[in-house]
Amino acid sequence: MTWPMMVILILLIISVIFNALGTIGLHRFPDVYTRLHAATKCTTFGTIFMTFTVMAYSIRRYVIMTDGTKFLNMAIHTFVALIALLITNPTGAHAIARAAHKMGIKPEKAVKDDLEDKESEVS
Amino acid sequence: MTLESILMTLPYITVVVLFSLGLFTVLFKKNLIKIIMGIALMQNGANLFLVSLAYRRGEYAPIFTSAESTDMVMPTAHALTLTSIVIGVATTALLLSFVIMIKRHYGSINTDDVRRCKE
Amino acid sequence: MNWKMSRIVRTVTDFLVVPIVIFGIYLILHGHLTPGGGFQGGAVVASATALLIIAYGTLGRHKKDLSTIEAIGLILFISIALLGIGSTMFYNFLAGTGGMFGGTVEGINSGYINTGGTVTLMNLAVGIEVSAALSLILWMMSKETGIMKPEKKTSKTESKEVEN
Amino acid sequence: MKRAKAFLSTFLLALFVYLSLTLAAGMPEYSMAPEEPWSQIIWSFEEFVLGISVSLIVASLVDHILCRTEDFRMMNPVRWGIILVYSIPLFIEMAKANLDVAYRIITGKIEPAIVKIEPDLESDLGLTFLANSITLTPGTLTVDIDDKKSEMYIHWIKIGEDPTENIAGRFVKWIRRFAE
Amino acid sequence: MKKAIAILAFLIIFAFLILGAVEMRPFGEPEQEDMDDYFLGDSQPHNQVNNVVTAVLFDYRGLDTLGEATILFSAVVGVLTVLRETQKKGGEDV
Amino acid sequence: MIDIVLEGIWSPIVFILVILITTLVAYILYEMGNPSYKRTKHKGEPFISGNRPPKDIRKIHVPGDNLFWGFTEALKNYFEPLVEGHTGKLNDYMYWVVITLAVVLIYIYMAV
Amino acid sequence: MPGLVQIIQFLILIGLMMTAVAVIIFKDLISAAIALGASSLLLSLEFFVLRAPDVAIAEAAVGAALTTAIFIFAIKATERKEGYE
Amino acid sequence: MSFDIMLHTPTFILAMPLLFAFLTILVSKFSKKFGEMTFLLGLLLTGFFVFLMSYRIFTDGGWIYTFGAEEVTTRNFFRITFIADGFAALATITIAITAIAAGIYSFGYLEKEMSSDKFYTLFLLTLGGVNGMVLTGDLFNLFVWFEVTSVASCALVAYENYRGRSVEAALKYMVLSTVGGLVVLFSIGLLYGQYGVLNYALLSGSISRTFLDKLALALLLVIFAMKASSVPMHMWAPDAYGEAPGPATPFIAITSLGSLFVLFRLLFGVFGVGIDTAAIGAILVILGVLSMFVGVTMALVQNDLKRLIAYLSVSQMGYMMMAVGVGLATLNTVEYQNFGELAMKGGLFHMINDGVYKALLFLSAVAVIHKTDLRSLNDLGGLAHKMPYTTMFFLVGALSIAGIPPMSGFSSKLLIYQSVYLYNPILAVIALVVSIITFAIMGKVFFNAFLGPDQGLTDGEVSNVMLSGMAILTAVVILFTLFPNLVVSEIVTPAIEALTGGVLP
Amino acid sequence: MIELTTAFYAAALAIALYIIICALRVFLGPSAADRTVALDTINTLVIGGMIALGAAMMETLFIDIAIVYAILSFITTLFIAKYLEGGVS
Repeated sequence: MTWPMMVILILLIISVIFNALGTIGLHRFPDVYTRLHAATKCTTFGTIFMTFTVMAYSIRRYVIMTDGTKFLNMAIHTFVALIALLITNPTGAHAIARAAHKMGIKPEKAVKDDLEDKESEVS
Repeated sequence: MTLESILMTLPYITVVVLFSLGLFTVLFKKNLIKIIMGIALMQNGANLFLVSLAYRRGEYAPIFTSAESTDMVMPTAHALTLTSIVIGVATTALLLSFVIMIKRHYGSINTDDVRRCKE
Repeated sequence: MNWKMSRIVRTVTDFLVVPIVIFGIYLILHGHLTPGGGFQGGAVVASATALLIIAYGTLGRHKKDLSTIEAIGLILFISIALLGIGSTMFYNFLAGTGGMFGGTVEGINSGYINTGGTVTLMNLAVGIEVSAALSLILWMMSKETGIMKPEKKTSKTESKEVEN
Repeated sequence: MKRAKAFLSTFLLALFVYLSLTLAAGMPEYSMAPEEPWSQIIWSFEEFVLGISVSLIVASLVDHILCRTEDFRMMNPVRWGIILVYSIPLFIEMAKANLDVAYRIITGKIEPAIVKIEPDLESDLGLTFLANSITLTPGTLTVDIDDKKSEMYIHWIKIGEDPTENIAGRFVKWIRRFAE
Repeated sequence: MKKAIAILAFLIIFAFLILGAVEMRPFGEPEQEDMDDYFLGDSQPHNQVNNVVTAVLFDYRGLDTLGEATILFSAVVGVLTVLRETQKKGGEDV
Repeated sequence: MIDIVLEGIWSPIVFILVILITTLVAYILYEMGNPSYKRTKHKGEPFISGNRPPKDIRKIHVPGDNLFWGFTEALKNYFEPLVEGHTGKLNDYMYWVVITLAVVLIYIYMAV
Repeated sequence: MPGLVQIIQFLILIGLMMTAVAVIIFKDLISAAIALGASSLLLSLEFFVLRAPDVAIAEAAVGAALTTAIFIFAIKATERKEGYE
Repeated sequence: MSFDIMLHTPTFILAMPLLFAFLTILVSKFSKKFGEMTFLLGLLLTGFFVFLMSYRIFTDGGWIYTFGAEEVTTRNFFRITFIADGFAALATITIAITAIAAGIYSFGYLEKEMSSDKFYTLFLLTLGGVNGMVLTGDLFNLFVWFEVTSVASCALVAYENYRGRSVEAALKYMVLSTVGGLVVLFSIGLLYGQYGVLNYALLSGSISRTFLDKLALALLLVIFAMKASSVPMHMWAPDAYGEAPGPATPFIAITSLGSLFVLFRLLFGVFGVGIDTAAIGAILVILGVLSMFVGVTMALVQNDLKRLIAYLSVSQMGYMMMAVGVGLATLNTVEYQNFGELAMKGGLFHMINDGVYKALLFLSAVAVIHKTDLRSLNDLGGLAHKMPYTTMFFLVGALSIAGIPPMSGFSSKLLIYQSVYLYNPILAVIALVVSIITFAIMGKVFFNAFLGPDQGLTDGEVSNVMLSGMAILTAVVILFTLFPNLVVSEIVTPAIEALTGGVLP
Repeated sequence: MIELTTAFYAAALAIALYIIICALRVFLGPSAADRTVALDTINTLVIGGMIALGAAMMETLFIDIAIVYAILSFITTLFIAKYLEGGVS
């Protein structure tokens, strides 16, 4: 068990734990918005760690073990996947939240709702 | 029935379940869009069937780029599945455009109402 | 009905269209090396169209030519197939000749783009066809829904049909 | 001039994406001379030609989409460097907020609200970066954004004091450096 | 009444399909693989294509691909035909 | 030359020739039989099943429903369920396919 | 002893059947479309596990994205609820 | 080996309609006239290549075309093959005659339509699909062309999208076809999973009587019988035939004839070797008798002109299924020499006959509907005064379908009566009764629509282009009427030899 | 090496389990928006699982699928969101 392997394993465990938290949160939270918090964000974070893991793994294979360029390629493609994830995921979450609000779903247990006030002012 | 044998036939069982669920929807649901969803399910089942036929245990994807060895899964069924996927999307699009026109002419997409052609 | 989505979505769309199209073309061109090919790449390119439709409600300036592009792609495909008629239809007459896409390749390798013969060209033709076709389907369907901004009634070609 | 700039920026983006996707897909191994191992890493000549021609075609087709405004600030490479640096504080914030939300998932203590914040940003790009950063940090979620003004409505899982400063303050000063 | 018979028929078909799934060869162990081995072995020497699926799709079974592209084309022309703007020729059709 | 070989199958040339000759003979006989008949304009009034025909000649038109009415009425027990069976519902179409499929499956499983 | 891959497969197939049942029982067509998308997605993952990358990409691009989009267009153009109500 | 264009004709029969379909929609963007020219050129070229291929087959015998091989003669059954034998010649001749006539007819019919280019494109695509379906020697390729045919012909049915009934019929047809196509795909999977091959020739060598083979056989049989509009799965047929735009109607009918061709090819070529043929033949006979009887009795109570002919076409399909079923049932016995071969002759001759005179009937009925805008027999009447040519053409078709001597329908039906009588006398009696009822129905239609005093429904004859389309078909019917022996010995007998001799020519 | 491959497989197994749990939310979710959230979560999880499996199988090619998925799932989400924005029609 060398140190790069330790690092990779730790990253992997973090990723699995955060994904698990997101999944649990999807069931524990009461309404759409809070579920979005738990599910989308935690799983995104977990998946980011998964990409880190794979990137570390493939760079290790490329640099330390010299297993060929296909691992360099893998690292770069994983990085592209990470970028795509970082751009698309929050936007998707925002779109869902906005759609839910326009549908008329009220945030549960909400203390304050500025957007609601604004929309009622307009209308 | 050991766990092993269940796992051996589970893909086929899934195929049959998907296919039958689709057929069930086409048979007994009245809503036209639901019927088309049933057809999509049947397509999924058929595609899964073809791909699971192609699998050879413990072998690699049929691409020579950075594969480990030449023991590869069977490529023909993959090609067939690709073809059937594209056929699926084409038929789905055409069917849905029919449904849109039906809604415009009949005001309903229930099969009980869409029956001017009879006898 | 608001045809546009929010500002964030639109900005992200603007940024994403180019990478998506490039990624689709990458899939098309490397169809003989990596997973992908005409259909998959074409579908990815068409998804850029879907993104524009959903974010802006219109398709920009290229929508008129789509069916022409589609037919041209198919004619290319069938012509390449028919060019092999010296032997039989679909004969790969370019492979191994050393010319365009005629490189040779053996064994397990990391992929070299100048190979494949007619397969690469057919990938390209099918990619053109599929991307145009799927974009056209999406556009035609979206016109019916009210998700899209309605077209201005300038065309006199279709509406004439009422008279006959 | 505007068209030329738009064309150039689209072209560069396209070429960058294409080349990064095809990195390390060079010549086949058996035809590689042993004294030049880099030929395997970098691109082959055909790859370059294809990449440039494809980028030209794409740039001529969709340049009006990437650059809708007269704003070409992002062509400056220094700003992209700042974005890379910015990813580090963002990541730290994300980690902290994730731990916080993990605690809330387990205990179930929430006190949600939708609050209005008014960050002092003008450009679309800056606002988008801010909104996505806010959304990426768990606990805060951009619900809506005003089309004209710089106003955002944030769903906050645990309401606190002074939302503009607490939610956006950490990001705004970074974003202003590259997007304004 | 008809529905009951149809349900019965559906169940019969379902039973036959399940029987077929059980009778099927074990998953992952094909018995006859001559055709696929031929493709796997021939794709590089003959076509210089790394991705065997693409080789099968465009060379060995190119005609399928032509048909598939044709289907997509027909579907597009069909959608264009069905959704084109026309009005009734006159008179109600019932 | 047209071959009029009888191969055990049907030979229409002979048949047509026979018909033509018969017609010709009949016509000749007909011409021979009535050489003195005078054609006049006078005709009797048309008379349909005991009713006087309407003045407007266009009204003399039997709608399609009325032809074979007696036949369908007599075989009502056969026709009514048959016509009712064609409901025009998509589900019914599928029912028939599935029922046939089930029957054929059982038959082939048993017999083949 | 079945390997890890087989257990992954098992789980994915179970999920596939679950979502397929969901497609049928939902009365709300948009929910059914969402379930169909999820089903397509799991199918794509299954193709991935079965080492069919080409098919997985095609299913991801066509089955999950475009088909769902077309279904949503059609639902928007017709009606959302199944049945008369 | 030198380049021999004759050997490449199967390719062109498939490729020409597709290529010209793609060209038509492209050219029509510039000029409607050029689009029509392209369409006509595609049709005529297809017909020309069909003629060349049939000529070569009838003189030198059939061959197998392997796609992508280095030489035509390479028999690589792992690749896709086309079978060019007598049976394919019979099928393609039938299809080509109908297609050319209906294509010429459509110029007159669509004179005022704006988007007629889409019609022409879909027409050519359907033609290509049917040609591919009957020529192919590969199971999955069959599925692909099956779907091409379904999609293109369904879009064709819905061409008149301003009529709700048209779209409804297209939807029903499409749902049934798609479900059928998926079932076919499933059974292809069953066969591929067992034997790992897809070619007819290789499959026929390895098919035995396992459970999965029986399952696949049943699925394929039922689905292709459904596409061939066999009772009780015929209900889509009157809808689709009745609501399709005029010139396309005979062509929609031809697609189901093509499915019947494929069904026979599969039953004889692929399954006939390894599976008990007597039982399958019995299924075909039962389906055929049901189709004959139910079809004709439903036509009796019909009032819509096109639906009536559609039901008659269902009934005619029954004749062929019954006759070929008798041939299949006796295939490997002594009785085949006695009457089985005769029944096959009758069945296949009836197919080519039926394809032609049904097209003639449909086209003349469409001419009536086109001029009067009326479909119901209650309203039509006295058309013979203004439309003498159409009346004549309709009369030829009507006599032929009713099997009145000396028309061509009678010659094929006579063969069927003779042979089926030896198999089971009751079947022959039913066939005769059905034929008589058909005659009665045609009498009713003729009396109702064409005879009687002039109702003033129309102002004259249809245009000359439409008449010439019908005239071609009439000429062919009269040709078949005069020389049935020639047709049987030159076209039908090679087809039977090809069909019963297995897949290899 | 074998250990790390096994670790990746185990992670993928865990993710498959989470997907099943999320699919349960597709069943339960009271409104369509909840189901969309579940779908979005499944999307992200699938991307993670694909990357893990790709690393475990040591095939670069499989990462491409994850990229395609990352982009396309976003489009699906946007489509559903746009539909829901329009209100109950």
